Amino acid sequence: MAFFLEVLIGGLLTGVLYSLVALGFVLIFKASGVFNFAQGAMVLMAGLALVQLFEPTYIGLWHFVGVGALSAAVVGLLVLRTVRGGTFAAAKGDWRIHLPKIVAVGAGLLGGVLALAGGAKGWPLWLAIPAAIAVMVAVAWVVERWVLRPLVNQEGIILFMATLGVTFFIDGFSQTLFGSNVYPLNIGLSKDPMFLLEGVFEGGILVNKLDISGGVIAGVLVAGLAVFFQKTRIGRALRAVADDHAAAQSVGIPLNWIWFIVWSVAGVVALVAAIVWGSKLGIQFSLTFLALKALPVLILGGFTSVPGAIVGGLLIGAGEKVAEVYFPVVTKFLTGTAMPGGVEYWFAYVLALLFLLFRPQGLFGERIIERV
Amino acid sequence: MTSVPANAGSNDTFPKMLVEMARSRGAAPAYREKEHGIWQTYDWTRSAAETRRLAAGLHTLGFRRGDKLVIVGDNRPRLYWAMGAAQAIGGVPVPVYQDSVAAELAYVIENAEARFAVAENQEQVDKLLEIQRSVPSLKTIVYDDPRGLRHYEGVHAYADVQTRGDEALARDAELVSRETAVGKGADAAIMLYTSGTTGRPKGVVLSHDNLAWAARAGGRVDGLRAGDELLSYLPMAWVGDHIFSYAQGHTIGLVVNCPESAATVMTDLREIGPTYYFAPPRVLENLITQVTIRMEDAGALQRRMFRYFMAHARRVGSALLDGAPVSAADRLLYRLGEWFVYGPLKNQLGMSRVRVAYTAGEAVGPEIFNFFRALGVNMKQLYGQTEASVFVTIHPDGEVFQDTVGKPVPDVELKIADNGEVLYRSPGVFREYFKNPTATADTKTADGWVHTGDAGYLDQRGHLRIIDRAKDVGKLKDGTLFAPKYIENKLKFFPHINEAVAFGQDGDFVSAFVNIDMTAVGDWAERRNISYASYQELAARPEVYDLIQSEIEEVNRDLADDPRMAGAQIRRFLVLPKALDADDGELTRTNKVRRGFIGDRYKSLVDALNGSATSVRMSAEVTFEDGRKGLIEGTVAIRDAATVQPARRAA
Amino acid sequence: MFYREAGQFKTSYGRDMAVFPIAQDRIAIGLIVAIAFLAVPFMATEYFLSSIMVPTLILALAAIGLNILVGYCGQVSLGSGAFMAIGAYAAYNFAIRVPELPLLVTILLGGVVSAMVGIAFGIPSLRIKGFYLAVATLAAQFFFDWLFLRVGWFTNYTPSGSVNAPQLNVFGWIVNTPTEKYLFVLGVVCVLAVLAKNLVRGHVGRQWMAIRDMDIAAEIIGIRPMYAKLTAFAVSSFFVGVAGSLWAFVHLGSWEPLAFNIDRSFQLLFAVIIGGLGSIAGCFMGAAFMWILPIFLDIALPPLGELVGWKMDKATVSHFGFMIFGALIVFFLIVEPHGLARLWSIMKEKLRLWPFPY
Amino acid sequence: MSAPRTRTIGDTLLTVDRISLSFGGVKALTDVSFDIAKGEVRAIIGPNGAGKSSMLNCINGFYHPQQGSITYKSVKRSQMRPHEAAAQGIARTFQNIALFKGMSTLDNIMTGRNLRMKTGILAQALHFGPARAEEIEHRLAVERIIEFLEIEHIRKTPVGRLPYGLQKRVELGRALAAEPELLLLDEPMAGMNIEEKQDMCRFILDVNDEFGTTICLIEHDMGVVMDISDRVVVLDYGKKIGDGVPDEIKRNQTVIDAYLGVSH
Repeated sequence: MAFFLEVLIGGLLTGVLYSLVALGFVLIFKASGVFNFAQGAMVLMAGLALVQLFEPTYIGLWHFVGVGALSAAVVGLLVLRTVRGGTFAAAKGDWRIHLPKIVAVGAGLLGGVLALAGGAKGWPLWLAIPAAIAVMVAVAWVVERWVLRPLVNQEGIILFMATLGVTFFIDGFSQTLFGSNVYPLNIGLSKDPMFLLEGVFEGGILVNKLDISGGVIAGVLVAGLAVFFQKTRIGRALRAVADDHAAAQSVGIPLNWIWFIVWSVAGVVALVAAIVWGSKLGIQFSLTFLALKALPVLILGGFTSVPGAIVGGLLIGAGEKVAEVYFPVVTKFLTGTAMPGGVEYWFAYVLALLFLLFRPQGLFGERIIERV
Repeated sequence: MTSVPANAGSNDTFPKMLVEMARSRGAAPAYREKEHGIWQTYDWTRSAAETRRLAAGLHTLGFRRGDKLVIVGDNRPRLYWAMGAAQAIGGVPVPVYQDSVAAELAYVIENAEARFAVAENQEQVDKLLEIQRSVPSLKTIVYDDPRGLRHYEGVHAYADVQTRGDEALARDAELVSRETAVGKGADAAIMLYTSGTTGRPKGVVLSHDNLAWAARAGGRVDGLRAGDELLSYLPMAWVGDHIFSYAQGHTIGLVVNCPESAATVMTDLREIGPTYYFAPPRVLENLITQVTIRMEDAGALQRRMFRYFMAHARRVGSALLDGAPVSAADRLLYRLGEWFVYGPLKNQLGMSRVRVAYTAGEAVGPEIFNFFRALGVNMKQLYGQTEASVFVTIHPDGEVFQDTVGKPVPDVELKIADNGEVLYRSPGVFREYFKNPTATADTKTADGWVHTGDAGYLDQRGHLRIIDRAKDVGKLKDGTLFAPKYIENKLKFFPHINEAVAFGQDGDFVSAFVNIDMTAVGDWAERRNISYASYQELAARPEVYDLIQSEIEEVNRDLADDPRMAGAQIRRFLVLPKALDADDGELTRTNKVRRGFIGDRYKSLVDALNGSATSVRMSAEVTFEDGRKGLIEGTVAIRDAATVQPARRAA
Repeated sequence: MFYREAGQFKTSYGRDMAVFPIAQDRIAIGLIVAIAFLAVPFMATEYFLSSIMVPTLILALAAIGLNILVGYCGQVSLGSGAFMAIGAYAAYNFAIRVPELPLLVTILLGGVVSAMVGIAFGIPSLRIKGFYLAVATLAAQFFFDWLFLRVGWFTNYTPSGSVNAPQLNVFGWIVNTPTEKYLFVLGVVCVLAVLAKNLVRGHVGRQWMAIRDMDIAAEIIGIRPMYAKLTAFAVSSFFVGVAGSLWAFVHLGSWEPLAFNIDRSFQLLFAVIIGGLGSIAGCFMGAAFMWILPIFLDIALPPLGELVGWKMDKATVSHFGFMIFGALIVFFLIVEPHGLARLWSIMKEKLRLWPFPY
Repeated sequence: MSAPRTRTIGDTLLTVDRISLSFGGVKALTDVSFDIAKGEVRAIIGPNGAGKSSMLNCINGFYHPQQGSITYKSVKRSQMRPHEAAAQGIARTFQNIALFKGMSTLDNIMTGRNLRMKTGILAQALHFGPARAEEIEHRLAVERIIEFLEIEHIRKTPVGRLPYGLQKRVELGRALAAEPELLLLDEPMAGMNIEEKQDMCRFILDVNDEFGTTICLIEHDMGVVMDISDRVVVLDYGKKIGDGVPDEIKRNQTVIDAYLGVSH
């Protein structure tokens, strides 16, 4: 029993990661109807950016400087936009039309110098994380400007294929720049084992502290998102878009801006996933494949349900760990020969498939009445 | 050369020819009809069989030798068969224009004493039923397309009549062939009603011999062959369609293709790609307009290529067609143009395979005529009449001139009367106007010469040139032929000239009013930075006078080429400060110049032209578009135009 | 410009419904086929035949299969790699367990087995649509990856997990050299492509398209959705399965399950979309694009890098190629979301209308 | 000039008996009964939301009423899928055009023939013998419909490119291709101009005349309904409030209050 619980808890914490990636999917799908396969690649991107800034020794000073400059430029632009209230537009001939460029270059230089000045020591966490977020905002901007906007009004499958293209691009881009190495990320989360429920089971249940802190971080993020969606103006706008694109248009929110915001938020979610995952296994190329695992989670939870993504992730994570461990045992018990292991590889998908047959709209989805 | 069936003598009527066609080329296509999305093809055997069945069926309905069968509808194989069926049992088909209103149709039916009619569809049946009330002699109506006619009573479905025919043939297999055998070449084959410019339509009676001669003669001139493709899109009641589709179909073995509907003619033309083509000038003009409009939307490269190669084609295309010598470089360039422009263009127009194309009916502008010649389409003019079974003159290969209507077809004799009227005599000359001996005698002399009503002359090359309607042709004081419409048309071929009025009847010389074309001249003026504020101002500009003068002098050179017209060159002209307008009574509602009215109205101007003044005061009342009237006043300049000494080219 | 359609009229429905109703198209396609059979085998190098032509053709066949499902019937699948694997392993097992069977039959049986599995995995499509279905097809992908990797029976318990194709004996013709392989594959692909074209223009094809365009209306005019969808899955999987067995037997010779992993599925989906949804000819263009572009990048990138003084090692070339590839795909989707086939037909339309713009 | 429409209206083809339909508590139809006689043109009218489309959806099996029964050709049925209804000779058109956008006019109408096309997949793949003969046979049938509806010129045009009025006509063609006994038309003239409406009326009457097809249509244009229908059912808030020949309906006070009075 104790062993089962250990397996279960381990699985649940893997599930947290799945949930985080699935959450990114759901946010984007809800707001823009895009099935974003690049969410996994975004986790990789976020992780690499953070590693650059936090532990530049791994890769090299100039990468650090570059990422630092980029993030500072983005922050500069965002500050400028906030101060000037929305639009960069200015009359022709007015010098202020060049303001964004000036700010971007200036802030970029500042960021670069800041990186250089710090030498190879990297930035402190309180600076590195916002800077990594700024990098993800830049990614969101590029995707919105160069991928989504030209493809507006295309069919879903075309947009999906485009995000696959984006995935290829990000994969290729990050590996060209940073190689295929694994970069451990140590932001000070303890990896020590600890024992729980020693009173109930003999010897208690062995749990990794990191898993616990991962769960906590994810929880904080979800809470933060909830506040963002409920309390902020832009959050409410996002929810309006999810309900009805035309309605959102009519209250005067530019769709492009919505997309940019939501991709940025998905970038933040990706960064959190990268922190948790990277602390555990290091930042590496295989993070891209997290996207694949998030898909069955979405089936269970429904494409448009945030709680669904969380519950679905936990279910899948726990389920596949348990299945992995017990499948050979059970098959041996049932048929006399143990089926081979590796069930983890497909369990989530088959579970999703079965689920689809019986409850196609997912756990939290709504039933659709068709009309002619 | 030609493959006209050799034993033409024994097959002296169309029903006999049909039987012969079915025997000798039974499996070859005779008719095609675009129906249900494909070109349904009927071979000669099928055509003969369908015709026989219908003939037998009509016979059981009481149709007898000498009966008239009114046929009304679009070009359809089944309607052509109806013609054959009527002829097979000694009747005379009377095709009628399908867009005639009931009253026109009623006149024809009454005049022809027709008891039977075959109609294409509900629309025509409804017309016939209405007529039946006032013309009770019309007894039997047969319809082809049953749509909407299911509940009609007293009318017969084409298919039902054929079924009756089957039954009759089962009883008496020789029913139709016996009747066919009785027929002779001199029998009436068809009656075609000509609208005529005045009075009631007259029924022109043409015999089998008339039509067979015409069909073969035309075929021989242009080497038509069995299997040549033709799109029959002009009304069946028009003599041209009857000759090209029915008569030449039966004598030569052409394939007659019937379009799906009037709306799809262009598409159908393109699909069929006929080898033998006829189009009246207005159709050709429309085609060119469409080409121009569509090319204007093309990319810059395409447009430049089009312009460049079309200019080249205008230079050498016609010469190549005529087999005249053309330099190797020009030939090569033309080949290149064929690949990039002419070929695709002909393909778009459905003319890729055209071997012979005719245009006739009215004067065709040189721009239009030459456009098609330049592309390599063997476009020719022909001159003909219903009364002649079409063929009077035709352009022989290698002798195609835009300003003539060709040489007499073999067996046709031509003569020009003193008043300039063209008369002809040929085996194709009609028998009579039905029930109208007076009109027949007026038109056809006792020895077989037919008055065309057109004035013309034979030029040095032996080509006939038509000048005008004979009644409009006058003389100058010295007896020189003066053909105002001929001169006016020559002027109007210039894009800058919108209308022209020529004067000179019983005068010393010819003079003219010219109306400039506001768009064309305005455009011309803008490119030369000539400023103007109004039509009146533009018309008075000396530069415009220069332009018009040069064009008039060109016409004079043209006229001088011709000894009979040389004396009628334009000596003096003026440019009218106002556009001739139907609202002022200067034009007819169909935009024809009312010469007499204009002469009276602007008497002072005409007098000044006849005198020697260089300018004249005028004032005239104008009606504006909103109905208000106003006065135009001013001084109009009069210019002398250079004339050319005649007989520059010694005959 | 090349088209001379005047005079090409149709006197029967047979001619009107022909695949290539225009004579110039018939000539062009005849020429292409003739060149492919008669000229290419003698002029191309062995490398070109075995590394470019053979795989491109087989991928095109698989793309045709996938296009029937995605492009014609509107059911998105991310599991086509698995169905290639099923075809390959089924053919392999028929070959080693029933060696008497002729090779062609073995290969076709591979397709048949794949078709049956396809029907099973098509059942969810009766209830779900779009991306939900796409994820369901992923289950096939991962399940069969695992099955062939872990369950020894399928690989005849070879210790390495890698299996070898039997000798290719097509009714006595030993297919051995690259040229022979090319001709064999070309023959099979041509025949199957014709069959596919016939299906999609026949009434079953119309049923698929009706389901794709508006499934409710389709059902109301009497199309049984189950029949239409499951036939699409079956036919699609058959083509993909045959392509899989060809890929394994003819192109690879010996292979592991990795040859048919999720990347293959994505590759095929890209081939279909870049080629053009709902176009058989597009499958060939899409397959060529997907197969040849990476090879081209591999060859072209190092010298290009040298130009700007960047020495790329092999890994960098592949990563950089990936990046360019991804960017090109996005670029392509933006320029013409309906694929190369649409681009081609627009061009053809322009040529047909020449010299007019419309 | 044309002769009066002389048609035979025969026995009852379809009976709707006390049907009720609701969606999660929202009542769409309550206790509705009426019948359709063979060969007649039957109209269903009523204000928006009266349950007209739901009625058609019940008849062709798209919705399943919770109570009541439908008897078609003397067979009482309970549950039926739409494609089964189609197989029994019920065809329909839709309020919002439901054509297959990616296909040509010809192919769209050909899909209407699918119930009559029997050759197997293998034969179709070979496109030889029976499969080819079948395609050609049905193509001819479809061409007759194309001629009937006067849409020859758009035969090969993808329907997505057609103007609205023509799309409606193609949709009618697709329904006719099935050679139905009962044709359900859901607002066949919605959004059309007067000329298009006249054309559509003519086609509907011609269908009824030439093929003897029974027609049940929903229409808002009162003039059209009174002109072309033999009998009219009036629904309001899911309940039947009138049933009879057009003249009766025009005089029915309940109907005038509920509907005619409002719109006129």
